Amino acid sequence: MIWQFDIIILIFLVITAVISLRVKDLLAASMVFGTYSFLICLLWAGMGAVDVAFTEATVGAGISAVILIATVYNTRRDSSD
Amino acid sequence: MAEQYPIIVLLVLLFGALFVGLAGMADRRVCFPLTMTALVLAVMVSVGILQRVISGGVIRYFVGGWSRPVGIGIELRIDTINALVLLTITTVGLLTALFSFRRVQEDKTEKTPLFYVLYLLLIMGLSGMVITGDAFNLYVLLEVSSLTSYALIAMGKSRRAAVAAFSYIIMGTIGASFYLLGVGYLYLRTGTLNMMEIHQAILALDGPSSTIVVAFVLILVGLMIKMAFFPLFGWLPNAYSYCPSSTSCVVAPLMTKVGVYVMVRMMLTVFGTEWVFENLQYTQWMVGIAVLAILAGSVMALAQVELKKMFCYLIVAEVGYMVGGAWMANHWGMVGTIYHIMGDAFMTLCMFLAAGIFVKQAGVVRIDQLDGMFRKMPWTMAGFVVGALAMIGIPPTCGFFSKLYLIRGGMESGHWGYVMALLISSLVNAVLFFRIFEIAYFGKKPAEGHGHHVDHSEESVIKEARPSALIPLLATAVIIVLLGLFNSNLVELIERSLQGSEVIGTRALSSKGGLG
Amino acid sequence: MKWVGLIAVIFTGGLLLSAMDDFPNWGDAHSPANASPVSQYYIEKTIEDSGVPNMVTAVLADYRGYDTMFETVVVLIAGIAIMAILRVMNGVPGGARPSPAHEIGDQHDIIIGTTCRLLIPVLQLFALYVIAHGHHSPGGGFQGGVILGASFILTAIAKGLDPALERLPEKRYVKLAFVGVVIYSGFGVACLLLGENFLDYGVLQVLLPTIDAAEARSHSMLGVEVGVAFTVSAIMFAIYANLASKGELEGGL
Amino acid sequence: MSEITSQYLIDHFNFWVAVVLMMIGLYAMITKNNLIKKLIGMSIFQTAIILFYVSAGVKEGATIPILEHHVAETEQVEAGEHAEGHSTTKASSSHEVHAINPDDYSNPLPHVLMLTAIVVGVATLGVALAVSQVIYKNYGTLEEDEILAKIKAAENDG
Repeated sequence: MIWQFDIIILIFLVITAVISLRVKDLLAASMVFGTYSFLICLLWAGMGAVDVAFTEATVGAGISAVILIATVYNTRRDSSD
Repeated sequence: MAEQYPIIVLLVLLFGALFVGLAGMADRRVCFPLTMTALVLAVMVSVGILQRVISGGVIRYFVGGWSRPVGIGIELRIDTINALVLLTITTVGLLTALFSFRRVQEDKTEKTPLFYVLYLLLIMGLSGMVITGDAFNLYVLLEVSSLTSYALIAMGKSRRAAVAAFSYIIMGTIGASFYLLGVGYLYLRTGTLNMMEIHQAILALDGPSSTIVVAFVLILVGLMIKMAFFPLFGWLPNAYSYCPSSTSCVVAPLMTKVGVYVMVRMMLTVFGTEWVFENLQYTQWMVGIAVLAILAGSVMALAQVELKKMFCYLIVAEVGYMVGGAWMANHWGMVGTIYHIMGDAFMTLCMFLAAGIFVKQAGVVRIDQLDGMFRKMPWTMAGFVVGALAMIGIPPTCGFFSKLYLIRGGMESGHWGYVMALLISSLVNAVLFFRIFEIAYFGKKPAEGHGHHVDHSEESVIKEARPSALIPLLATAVIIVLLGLFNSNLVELIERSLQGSEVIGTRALSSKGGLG
Repeated sequence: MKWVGLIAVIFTGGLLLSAMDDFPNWGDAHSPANASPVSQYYIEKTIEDSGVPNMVTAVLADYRGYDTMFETVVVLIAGIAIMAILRVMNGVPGGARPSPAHEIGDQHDIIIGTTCRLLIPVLQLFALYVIAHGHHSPGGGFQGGVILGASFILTAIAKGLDPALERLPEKRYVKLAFVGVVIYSGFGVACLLLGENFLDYGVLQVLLPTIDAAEARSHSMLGVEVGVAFTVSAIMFAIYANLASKGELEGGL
Repeated sequence: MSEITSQYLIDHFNFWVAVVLMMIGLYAMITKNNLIKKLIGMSIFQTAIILFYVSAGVKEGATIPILEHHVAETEQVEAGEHAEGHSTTKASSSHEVHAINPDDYSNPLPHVLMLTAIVVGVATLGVALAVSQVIYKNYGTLEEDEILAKIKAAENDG
């Protein structure tokens, strides 16, 4: 894959990971986590791991984010950290 | 048929779980018979495997028939050590299932099928971990057993069960992930996942490789979390004491022991004892931490007032025994460790079965509530006493012989601190259990009027446990004695695998033993 | 706690990075992992052994099918575990009823409803394509199963949990989940009964006389992928349904 | 930046970022107070490990591990029909060795392993979320310190 593309996504990955852990609104954190999953799925598609990327797109960005949001909805949205 | 035994032992448990799930939804009464059938079959098959290993040597089973370049498929590899641990796991599973009979049906009527499905899959996961010869397959089965144990612990009725389960999930995931990462490092350098092939590749590497060292440390730390080794045992006491008795009776004896077994397997088969003990200078450190683990576990156990919590800290100390024994780089240390994996599984089972009966029949949670138990529940106490004597290390129970081997190993390799710690821990166990015996035999002093005195009208209600709970306890006690009586045969079997041609590095083990 | 965490993280990170110099370069085709006989075998012999162009599917369902079976069991365990932990069974007094404010499903939006009605059939069709076409393109039982499960989750989000549960009631999805694993392990047991090792699909050619061993492998792979898809789709919906309704299976988000 | 450093960066950057992500996730798992945050950290930790594995299987210039259709087709064709194209490289072994060059396809094994790891990850996440909902039902909060305070208070009462 094109290494510049690779490096840009990797930097974005770190940024989204940090944001999803620092933002105090859990719904936003779940959404940013979905973005993180989607970015990492792009990265894997670029690396030639298409099956892994497909699984991550469905499982990570899809189901994980949905069940996180379902739990946040049923509990509390704000977090102390 | 007989050559298919390694897979059949897992399939019996898997299909048992599937049928319990499918049929149990329609009629809850079939759950227990199906579970027992599956476990009885599993025990029978594991006896068959043991016989085959004894007569025919190491069994290698290639799933899917993919054997040509070794490593393309998944290999199941059973030597005498695996076969013995496998038999231990299935037997503990069978005894606990019998014990759980009434308990589960009274506790969770609607969730009975779910409990038995998870229970059988837990036993399947542990059995699979023990017999597999593939490093990644071990991870998958580790997750099977971890996920089921999280669920079984979270099913506890106590409010704190969920909190304990959550911290267990976090720690367990860190442990499993470290293991996965370690396997990744190994794969990066060796290009294979088959344990024997990894070993060959490590031997073939020219010069030291920091990747392999880091892989070893990662796997070791991951397994240390899983087996609750000294600094990383924080999750264990809560997780094991707030879950239902029928869960703690299977999780407490098996999870930590299988963790120790996997560590031993990694040291013997994957990395090779020669590499582990001669390339890495961790021996002193690991034995030192093991000494701390033994002392910390014993001291914490002394401080507990709740019975189950006390047993949990004793597990921490016992894990210290085993890790220390394995890391003494000494023949008798390794033998003692493997023998102790089996012995300790049954000793812990005995403790937790007795604790479960006390809770069920008499509502006893704290040690000082045990007064007069010898009079009220003589059979239960008889079983408990055998287990306690084994924990202290009194012949002819297995606890005595494993300590004997471990102490011999410690003396031969010159780890006097470890020997001292072992003796101190035995002393602490003696104090702990004789205190319990005293309370249970003589009752409490009448001066102690405060607190949790059981009403005298209630006291007469306490009666002996039902046969479904008593039989497993007494069977466990008999097994503890039998393991002790036949210790020389078992040791001979263990040595056969240690000296087997495929376990390289026994030379290092025995030569170091001779030097000590 | 912060300090303990920081020390642990710095220590672990340092440990992980300390081996970095020993690593093969990124993208090196001749690193031990990439040039190992195992991975070479997969790339060269997959077509010969089973005629499946997608090596990942072949390795997943055939060479390392034993792993994948337990992976399916892990999914099953997740669903069963969540039901065991969270499900409030009938007759057992549980937590509070969901407050009316949570029942968004009743006031559903016309745009969302219409979009979902258009989207869901396409989604399900695509899921079936992904399951069936996993031999030739990325995809397979897991991905297709998740998409199929997601179509039910979409119904539950758009119309509320109850309409979704009407289509896929609890009894049915639990049964589906178990049946999926039964299908997978059934293929293995069939091989066992025909006298070969577990999951050695080649021997299944005796059941269909017109095919050879490679085709038998290919078809068996499709069979186990269908089993995987059963379990995964049922459990994904089960996870969502239980988590969204606090285990009561009514109301939902 | 010198040529060597930039080459080193490209060669190992993926592994570096994987380790950085792992440490972010691990730090969150250990220190975060909110249980949901811990779980997000756990997922990040797991995906970072997956990134590590996938990076180990990458080959420069290789394509996805799915055989191109014409390669698959040639397998069915008789060996003689296309022998002239490969006659120069024909060796002792069978012809498909020449038709499929392992360097042209990425290593499929890490991909397979990571499919398993992703599924295990979502299974763990689901179970953990279920447990956290039970905790919320029992204690009315998802903050670790508040839960511990409530447990301590309950212990002192009883």
